[in-house]
Amino acid sequence: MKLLDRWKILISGFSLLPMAGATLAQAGHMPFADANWKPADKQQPPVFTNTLNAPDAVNIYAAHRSHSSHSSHSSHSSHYSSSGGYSSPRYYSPPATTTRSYTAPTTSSSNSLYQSSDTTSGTSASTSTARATNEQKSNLVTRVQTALMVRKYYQGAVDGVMGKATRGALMAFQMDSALTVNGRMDTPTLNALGIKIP
Amino acid sequence: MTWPVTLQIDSAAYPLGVVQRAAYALADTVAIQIGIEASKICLTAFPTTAKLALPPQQAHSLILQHLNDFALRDHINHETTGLREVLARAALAGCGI
Amino acid sequence: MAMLRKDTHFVIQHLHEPRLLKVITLDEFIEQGLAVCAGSADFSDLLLWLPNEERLRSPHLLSLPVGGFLTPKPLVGDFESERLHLHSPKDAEVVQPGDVIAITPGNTMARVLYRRGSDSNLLFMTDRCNSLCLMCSQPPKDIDDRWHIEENLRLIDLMDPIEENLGISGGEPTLYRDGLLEILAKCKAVLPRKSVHVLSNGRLFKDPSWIEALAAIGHPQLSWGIPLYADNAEDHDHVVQAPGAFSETLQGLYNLARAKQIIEIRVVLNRLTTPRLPELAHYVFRNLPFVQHVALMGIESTGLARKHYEALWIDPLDYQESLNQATFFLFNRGVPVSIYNLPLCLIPAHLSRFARQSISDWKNLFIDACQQCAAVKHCSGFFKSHTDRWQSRGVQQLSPEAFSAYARSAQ
Amino acid sequence: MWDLAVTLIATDAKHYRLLPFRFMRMNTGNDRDILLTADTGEYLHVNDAQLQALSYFKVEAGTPFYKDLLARHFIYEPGHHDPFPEMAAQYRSRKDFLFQGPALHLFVVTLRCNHTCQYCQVSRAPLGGSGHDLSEANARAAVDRLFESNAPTLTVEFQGGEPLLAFERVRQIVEWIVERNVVEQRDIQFVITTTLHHLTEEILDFAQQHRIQFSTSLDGPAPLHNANRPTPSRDSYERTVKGIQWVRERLGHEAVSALTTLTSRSLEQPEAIIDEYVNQGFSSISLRPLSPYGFATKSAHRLDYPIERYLAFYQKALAYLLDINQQGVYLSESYTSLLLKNILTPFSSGYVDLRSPAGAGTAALVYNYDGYVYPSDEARMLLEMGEDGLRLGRVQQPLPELLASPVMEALLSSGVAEALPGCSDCALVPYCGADPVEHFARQGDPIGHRALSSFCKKNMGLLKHLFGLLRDGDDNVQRVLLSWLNRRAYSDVRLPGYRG
Repeated sequence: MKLLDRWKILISGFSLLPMAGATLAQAGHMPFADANWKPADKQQPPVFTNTLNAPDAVNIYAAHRSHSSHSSHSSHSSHYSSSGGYSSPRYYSPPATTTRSYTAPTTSSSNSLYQSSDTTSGTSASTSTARATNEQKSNLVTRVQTALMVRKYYQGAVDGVMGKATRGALMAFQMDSALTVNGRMDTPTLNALGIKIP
Repeated sequence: MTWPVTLQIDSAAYPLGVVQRAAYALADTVAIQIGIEASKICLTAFPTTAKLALPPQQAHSLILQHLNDFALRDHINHETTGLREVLARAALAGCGI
Repeated sequence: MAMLRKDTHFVIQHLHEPRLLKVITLDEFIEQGLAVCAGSADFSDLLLWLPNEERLRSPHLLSLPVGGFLTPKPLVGDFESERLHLHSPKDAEVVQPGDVIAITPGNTMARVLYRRGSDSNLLFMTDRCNSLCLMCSQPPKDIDDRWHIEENLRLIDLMDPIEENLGISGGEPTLYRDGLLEILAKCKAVLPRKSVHVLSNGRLFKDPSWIEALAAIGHPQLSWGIPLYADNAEDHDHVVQAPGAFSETLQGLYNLARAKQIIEIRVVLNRLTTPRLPELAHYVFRNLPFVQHVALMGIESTGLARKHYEALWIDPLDYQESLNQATFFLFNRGVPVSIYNLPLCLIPAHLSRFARQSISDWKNLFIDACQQCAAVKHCSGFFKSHTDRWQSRGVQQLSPEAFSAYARSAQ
Repeated sequence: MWDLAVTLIATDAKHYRLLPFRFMRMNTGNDRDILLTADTGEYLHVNDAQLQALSYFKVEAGTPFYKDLLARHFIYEPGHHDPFPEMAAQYRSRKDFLFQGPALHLFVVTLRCNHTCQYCQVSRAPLGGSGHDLSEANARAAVDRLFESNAPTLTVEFQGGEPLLAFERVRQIVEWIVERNVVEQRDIQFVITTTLHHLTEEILDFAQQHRIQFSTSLDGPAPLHNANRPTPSRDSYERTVKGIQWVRERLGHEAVSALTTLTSRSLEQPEAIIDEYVNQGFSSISLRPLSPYGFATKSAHRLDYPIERYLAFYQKALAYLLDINQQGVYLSESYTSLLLKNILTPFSSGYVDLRSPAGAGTAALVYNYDGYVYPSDEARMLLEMGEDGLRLGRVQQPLPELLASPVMEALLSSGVAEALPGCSDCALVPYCGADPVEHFARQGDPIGHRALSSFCKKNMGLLKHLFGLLRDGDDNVQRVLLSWLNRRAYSDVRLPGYRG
């Protein structure tokens, strides 16, 4: 806007009276090192927000005619909340301090150290749902087998396969636990075994 | 020393702009008439109605102090020429209604 | 609170490669399975916590398809398996269920990388640094240790998903820019309930491309701890032993502000930084009022600090006044401020409300003088590296009366 | 004439450069009598020798003074740290009000009033008077202008006359704005400036519904108030106080605030006025000198007073306020709080009368009952004095057209303090503002002469006094001033901390 350009010039030391304009007269003689300093794109100077306008601070000028900064009207609602016209100080729970915790292993190589199902969370989504569900099922069977083993219903291999032995152990457990005996990993049975499913 | 208080100063040490500003700043105390002759500037100061009781001696040192202060401001402005403008430009970058 | 080391020796059998393992009890295994890990993992990432008696009761458990077994005590009876097995820890307290440990072949040391329930857990990024602070607690090494990045990415997967504070530190973490950004993104995705606090000297943020990178990640609970040691370049650059560091850090702080990041200014209190501490507080308020927290921190007498004892040591009693001036200057202007690492007996009562129990549990120490002190439960205590040489003449036990004065003024 | 008997090392080459700053002699007798200030708002107290050394590059590097100068951006070292980004951020933050359009919109809904105040700043019409109300059509147009401003937070203030005498129009305007705001989504605060004499349950219900704030006038204890504000029934004070209590019962304690008008009479009783505000449970008081507008100047011979008298009054009043605040009463003087914010923080107070460029038109717009738009309340009061030179145009004209009017041009070209003669050299200009309307009113010229400017004398007097208190006042005085700055209880400001 035209006016603003005007201001920028006026604010920066020009004067309406020639006698105050002396600074300009010498502009030519003193080319200044930083004279062409200006912020790069998208690097405009940050504008500070008032640390004293914390939400809990009451703007006691709110109702005075042309009294208050409208940028300081940060929280109108708070005009009504407080009674004293002033607020209690802000307290802050600081982040936990941290410092280095251990010495690096003596054998340090820059190549891959640990193999893992996947190293970034992003790629896990790419595993086909079919495989995922099979994996989940087998994992669940493994936990069931383990639970049955701890309870002495199952002595076989913990292999994640729902075989005869596992199903038999499962039915035995269901019977003793007065559950529907179906040899399936239904919710009542899993609950009875202390197995949580997401 | 009696009214009017007069000072003769070297326009090299006190450029006209400096003298004018000093006169402006003192306007509520003394009315200063500025005369220019060659390299000299001659100041003739009369007390304002409000300050008739002001001793000329005090007026003299007051004027001298203001002359020196404005000479110093002139020096500072000279040393910082253009910086205010640069600063305002940078600070107000992208501001518009 | 007793100091608990972060590593101990085990008898380790059948370890063929470096491993990161999540320690898990049998009950947890049954109840939650892989859900104990925040990210993606499989059974081979688990180290089953298997006390002797449980193993002896059901030997078949050794057929569980987990990564290995941990016997928390000296081994009783025989262990019939070729599977990975840790037993007979030197210190049985160090490794507990829920923890994540790192072990490497040919090394009996097990390092705890994640400790369940601790707020001092840390992702260590690198030993490298572009500064050489006079009081550096762990002198940088000029080595390529990018392997930390991958270790940390794995570690994130194996952590508990529960709400905790997590630190990221070094060295200078921003030196591995892409690795750090990847880790921050993964923290947001996998550990959304953990707040993350990164320690950095902020110098590299002078590169504005960080603005978009950090804004893009948009981690809601990410904060940056940036040290500022003076209100002028000469003094700051001297403390960090790096010409130009002051300018770079300030540009960095402005870019972090542009990226709307949560910023904490950290000042280590020593002979060089305390004389102008009030002026520094003034500088921060006038030039950096967007910081959310200022931490004024007692010095940790380890690493390079010991080497520069003469240059750095000042008795906290001798900077109480500037600490006082700086703290209340900021507090009165709405800038949250805390005092770290200073025992209460070295802080006047009216400053005690700003003192925090800031020293990480694993290196927190209380000396003999503390044993009878009424304030010990509320005190920061000392670093484990504490020595008499670095001890203030003001260290004393507070009587219940004296401490109640602290408690009163803390309200 | 300079006392150079201090230790200065002579440096042949400049090891530092100057950044723009101004200086002023405070004449307080303190050894550090000279105040240095920069456009960023940073300041420093120095003595003659230090000023000389600074100006002529003789300050020794590494000394505390040198570091202070660096840290506060009075000097910098070429080739070392470049402080311009920080200075630009400070400067931008101080002037952040430039980044938005008018945020304060005053609706003069009527000129009718039941008072006959001698100093009244606007002419008034008798209660039954017709043709002195804002027409529905003009009110609608004004609402359009309001939303043409890009300001995210807007304050809508209803003025008079006595606006409650035209409450139906007020209701209409509020409802239109609320309706429009469903789409506009601005943060809007409504304020009614009123004597509270004509309050009704119906009005209070409406105010509650729209969280309307009330701003009333309380000049002091009953005798003073009633003398200043005559009504036929001579009970202005009683009715206003009753109104205050009523508003608080219905809308909460903070829903009403009060302003004082200081007549020549008032200047003799600062304590009585302040005590009245304490008794009424206010948390802030505003001690404004009489403005040179409306009838005020016509009856000047009786009511007006030289600004020096006001300054003496202010210092008495402030001393008393500082005293009672230390005894646990929270009562701040609002203009002082604004000046403190300008001095002690890098943030802009945004206060319309302390802006440069001036706030008239850029910060505030007045929609007068007669359908004309003015850049400020004062400007329209000049109209009532028979000065119609300051109107921007008719309310039906779009906002850009109004802001482009010749009047705005004139106001703005004379509304940049940093560029005004006298101000351009004044060390207090970063904390002050430009008020071309006032100068136009007092001196018939929007620039005016500082030596004759009561606006200048007032702000200089107050600022100098505050700078003095901030440097030399004892800790408890600091604590009170800080409690006004951060709006906390005195007891929550336990120690003042570094004075800066």
